[in-house]
Amino acid sequence: MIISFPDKKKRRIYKENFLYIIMMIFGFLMLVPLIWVVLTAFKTEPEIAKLPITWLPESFLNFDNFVQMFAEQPFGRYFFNSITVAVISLISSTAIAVLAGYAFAKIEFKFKEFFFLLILSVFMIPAEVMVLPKYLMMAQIGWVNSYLGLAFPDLFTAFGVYLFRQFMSGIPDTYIDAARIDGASEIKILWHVILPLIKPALAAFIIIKFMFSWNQFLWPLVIGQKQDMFTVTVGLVAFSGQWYNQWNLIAAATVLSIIPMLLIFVLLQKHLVQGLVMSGTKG
Amino acid sequence: MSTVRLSNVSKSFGNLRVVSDVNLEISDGEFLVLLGPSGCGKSTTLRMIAGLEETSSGDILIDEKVINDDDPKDRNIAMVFQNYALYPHMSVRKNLAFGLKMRNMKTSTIAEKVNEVADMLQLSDLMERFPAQLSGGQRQRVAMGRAMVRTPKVFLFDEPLSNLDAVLRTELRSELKKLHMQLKTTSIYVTHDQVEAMTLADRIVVMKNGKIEQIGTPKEIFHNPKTLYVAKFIGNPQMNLHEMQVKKINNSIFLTASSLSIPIPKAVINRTNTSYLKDGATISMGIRPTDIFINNAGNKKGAFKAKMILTEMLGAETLIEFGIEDLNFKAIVEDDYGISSGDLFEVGMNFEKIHIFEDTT
Amino acid sequence: MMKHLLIALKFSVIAILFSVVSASAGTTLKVWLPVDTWKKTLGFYEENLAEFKKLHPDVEMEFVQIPYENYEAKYLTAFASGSDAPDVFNGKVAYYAGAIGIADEAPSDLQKLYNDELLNTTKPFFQVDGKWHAYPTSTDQGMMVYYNVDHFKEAGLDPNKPPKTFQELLDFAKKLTTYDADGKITRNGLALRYAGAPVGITDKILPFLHAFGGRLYSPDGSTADGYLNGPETTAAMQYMYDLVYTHKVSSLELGKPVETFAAGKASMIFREGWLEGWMAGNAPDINYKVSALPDGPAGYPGLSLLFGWSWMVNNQSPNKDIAWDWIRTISNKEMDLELAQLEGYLPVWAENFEHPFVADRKDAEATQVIMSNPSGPYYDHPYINEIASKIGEQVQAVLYGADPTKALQIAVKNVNKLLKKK
Amino acid sequence: MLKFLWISFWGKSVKQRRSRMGYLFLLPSLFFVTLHFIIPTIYNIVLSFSEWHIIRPLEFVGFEKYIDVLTSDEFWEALSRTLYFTLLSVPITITSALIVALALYRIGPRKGSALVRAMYFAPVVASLTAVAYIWTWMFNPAYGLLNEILKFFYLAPIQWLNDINQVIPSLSIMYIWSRLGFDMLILMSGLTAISPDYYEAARIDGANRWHSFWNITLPLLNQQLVLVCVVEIMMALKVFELPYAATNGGPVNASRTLVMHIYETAFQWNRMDEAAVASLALFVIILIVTALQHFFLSRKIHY
Repeated sequence: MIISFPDKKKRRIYKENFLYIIMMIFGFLMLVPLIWVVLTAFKTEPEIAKLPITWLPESFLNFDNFVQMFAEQPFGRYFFNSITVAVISLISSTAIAVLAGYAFAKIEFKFKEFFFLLILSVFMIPAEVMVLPKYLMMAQIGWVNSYLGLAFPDLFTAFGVYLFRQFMSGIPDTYIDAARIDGASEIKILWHVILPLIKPALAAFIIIKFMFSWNQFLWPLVIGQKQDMFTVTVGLVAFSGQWYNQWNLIAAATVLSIIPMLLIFVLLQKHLVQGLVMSGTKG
Repeated sequence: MSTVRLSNVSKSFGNLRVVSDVNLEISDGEFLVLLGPSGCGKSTTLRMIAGLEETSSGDILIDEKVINDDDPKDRNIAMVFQNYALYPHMSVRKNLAFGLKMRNMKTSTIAEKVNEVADMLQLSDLMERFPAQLSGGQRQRVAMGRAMVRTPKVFLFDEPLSNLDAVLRTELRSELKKLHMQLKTTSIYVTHDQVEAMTLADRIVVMKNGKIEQIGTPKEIFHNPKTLYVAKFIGNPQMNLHEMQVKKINNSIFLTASSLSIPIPKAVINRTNTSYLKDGATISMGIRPTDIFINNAGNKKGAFKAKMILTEMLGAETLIEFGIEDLNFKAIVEDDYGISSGDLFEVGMNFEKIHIFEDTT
Repeated sequence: MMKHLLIALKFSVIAILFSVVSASAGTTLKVWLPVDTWKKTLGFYEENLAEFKKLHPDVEMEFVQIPYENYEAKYLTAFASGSDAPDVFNGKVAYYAGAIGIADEAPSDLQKLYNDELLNTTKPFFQVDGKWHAYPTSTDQGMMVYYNVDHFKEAGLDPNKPPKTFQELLDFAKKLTTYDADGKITRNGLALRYAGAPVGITDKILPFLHAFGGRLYSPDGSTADGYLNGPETTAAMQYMYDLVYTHKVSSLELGKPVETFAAGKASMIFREGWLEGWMAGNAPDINYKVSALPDGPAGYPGLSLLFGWSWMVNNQSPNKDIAWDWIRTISNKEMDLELAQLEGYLPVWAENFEHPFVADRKDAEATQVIMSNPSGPYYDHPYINEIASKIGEQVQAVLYGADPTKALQIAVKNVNKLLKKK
Repeated sequence: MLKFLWISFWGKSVKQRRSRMGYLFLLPSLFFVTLHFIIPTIYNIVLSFSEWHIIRPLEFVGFEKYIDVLTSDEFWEALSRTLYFTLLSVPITITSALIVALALYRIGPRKGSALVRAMYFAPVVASLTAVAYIWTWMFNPAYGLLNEILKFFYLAPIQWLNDINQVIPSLSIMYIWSRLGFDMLILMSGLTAISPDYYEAARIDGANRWHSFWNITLPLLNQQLVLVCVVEIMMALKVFELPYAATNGGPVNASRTLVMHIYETAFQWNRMDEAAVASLALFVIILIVTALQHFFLSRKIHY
């Protein structure tokens, strides 16, 4: 295998370049719907209804749709709500999942397998199945229309336990042994030794979790009754009236609803890939 | 002023007994080496002393105080790991300071101690580097420093040199020895490398299958192995061992195999348990390669006819392999006198240095 | 990063504590309104609290807009939770008083006042067993014909002569529809409601049904068999089916009726009086007129409505009496007129119909026709909402090309199941 | 003194203390498992055997609600529609995600490869409600881009979401578009973790690309494939946002999915009891599907 065939190698590079271009083209096609909605957000109502359709808006400085959208619905409030809920649930679910992940990966105790299966089963059963009883529970403790109520199903994510356990299993035990001998308590080990080592997994989890919370729909639809407790997704749907759709405004709202997630993704995407790869290597 | 004592310590994982009834006393300032092949329970014993594993039964005492149920952090011990376990996300300085920080020491005191240790180990130029940026030897030294900085009662070493190449290992071994002479901290050192054990230890504990085979100074272990196992394990090349029959003729004892017959001097009988030196019994006879010589000087005493099989030049010395009757022996000699394989020659043995073991190979 | 997380955690804890503390103070009267077309109503009431404040100076009012989209779900979840339910809410009486039983019966003084003063034609929509359970938000006169004057002229029709019969309606629609080169409709002659909530679809077809002499179910509310699948209802369905498939004057592809009418892509639509106010705000350029519904084979369809919007009091509310007090303070003809003018819909007090505001409206003539004719059938079954929904699904199926007879057969089966639940 | 309290509370031995620490760390999770899973499941079961009324307490009615639900056409229609959607969407999503992942892996790290990867992932960040609106506009028969493209190729326009028979496939297109990137990323993480040694060894053994794919890539990707299958099937079975926002279940209920049926039954028609039965049905279906997947797919998987 030491002998190299220059022709073969060249052909391979050609092939790979060709593939690269194909993937670029398809990748661009994946973006078309997003581009289309962004373009639509800058068009006026008559422009939208013009036939044959036009690609580019007459003016990219036409922010009327965004202005009007905020005038018609308290989108600022929706954003605030979504962010609040996402942050509360992110903090809570990360803390809980890191603790449990550590326990599963590095501490010996009885019924470990059983507990892990129990938590995995929560991961398998979608929250939608539990919407009714959870809603009634929230109603009974008076958390309807509150941030805690909105965040409730997201305060804990079984997926996080799974992810962190996978990741932490890959950390050599000697780090923990060394820290124990160095005089660190379990909490301090977790904080000073483990957490810095699982940064990629944390980043992956933060993206996935934030995305999940931000994009929740059924639960906030049920639990946030008043407009001032709507999240962005619910607000977006409320925005499209029953009998009259203002597509220019819906497009603007849709675009805005995606932006925060897009930012987070752009900022953390390197870590997301790394985190997933690293937790993938540990079976 | 620290002693460590293990009293009837046992450890089982499920049904598997990895350490059984270990009794051990380590006096203050002593450098004790636990020696044995992997899986012999030496690491587990060390980890029990550290508090990383718990004993299944028996007591571990430091300064005559039972510490079975103390957390590692409360035992005032320090440990150097095989892979060093330096925290990859902390600089050398932070790695050194971590143990002190966990004990809530004042920042200024920490800095002082860290610098002191860094000076001693010549780490001062590396303080801001991360473990990944260090060579193996440097990492090893940081790991040492991390243990030293807390001035613990006991140092525990878990094969700390095994990840290094041969040259570095020798170098660091003597450094370690010097450090110990300087600090005089009670140390327990686990290794499977007999040379390390020999060079470092005040006393060696040879372990097998979770049990102590023999405890003794390196000299005792080498010159007077108590069991066949210890005899085999210590010394390189291995001691020549052969099954032989005991033959009592008058008051003399001979060991025989086919037509070979070796007379046993009184000195050997005196240091051997005579209960198994019964007439007709099968025992193992051992003699170290260094106690065999080529009989070229005309010294006829204890001379055997031998047939050369192989000679290997080791440098100053030569390793020869030859057969006497149908028994194969190895010897380290200063000169092979140009004997080549197939040649017949005579060898002599220092019968005083013969070892006799009850169990057979 | 950990430090930032900690800070964020601290802040969120404080924020939560703060919101818990600030929530518990004094009596608050919660008023909920699903905001569909009435965008100014709550603001109006908020500004006219003087009289109520005299009665209850310490009571805070909280006006909440509930988006129209799935407001029923919001209401139900609120009533079920109890803790955060409205004291006063706006909705459909038959459902909330009848099916759910959450609407309080009006006090006797209001019973008398409403009987004496409010418009007669729409009374049943706000009563259960002859007792008022609500104060109407507006007078819904049911469907009227909105037609585009410019399109009429273009098609050679007289804008002052709207269709008088369903036959004429079809003839006009044929003339008004425009097509592209492929024969695809580019402008609806008569736009039909084919999508959205099925309840709404049923609401919009009632005039067709009643004009042909059909009914949703028997007057005693026992069965739909023989009514919903009777020859009259079937004929009405067939008429609608033909509009789309036989005569091709109504397309399902151009958008929802109001959307197309406002965009000049529909020449005629059926809609309620409030649309006038909406058109003024959203499509001021459309030149249109309003007329009463045409006569069908069974004559004039009369007022054809499923429900009317009205204010109700939550009978589980600890502040029931205060709630009725608030309704009492808004139940006067001055506020009624003012609000109607503000939102552009018809008042509820009989006397206010004398006012020039009503007479000057584009739908004044149609209103007169509606008021001078007897009402069409009224459906007061508590589950009317769901019944209408089941029927709407099948109407939609017909508009999408299903056989009317078969579709109505399925509807009967579904409706009868619901009729049995009382 | 403090130490004594600590030890007497946490147990005498190091091991005991450490395992109790384990339980302590697990406690918050178990608390929420109870709150999110155990109590709701019990509550749901209780609800399914009761007559629900908004302001009156529950009343036990035995299997009445089960009979109501299991004999209603709507439930079965919603269920079969959901299964149809799942069968249509999931295999295509995973297959195309695998193809994209393999292709991107083949291209290897080079300038711009992160950008290409981001292109495929970008739709994932949009919420499903946003996806619904993006595509409703793409699918619009008159003003939508898709029909415009069809027209460009002289093809007949399609009614997409407006057509009873096309609405579910149209929703599938949305779904595939929005989920592909996520699966691709997971699969790529698995591909990256496969040591190139295996391929080298296989090539020396004379295996062609196809053999390598079947005998090395797929088996070693098993863990990621199982994860992706589990997640996608679950996501597809619970689909709600897409039909809710894009079609409101229409036209003529053709896109009314099971979760939508549950939502409407519970929150629009105020029949929590029947909705509870339908929820339990979904629960059981997911259990069965998950069990089947474990049985067939995860041979060598250790969690």
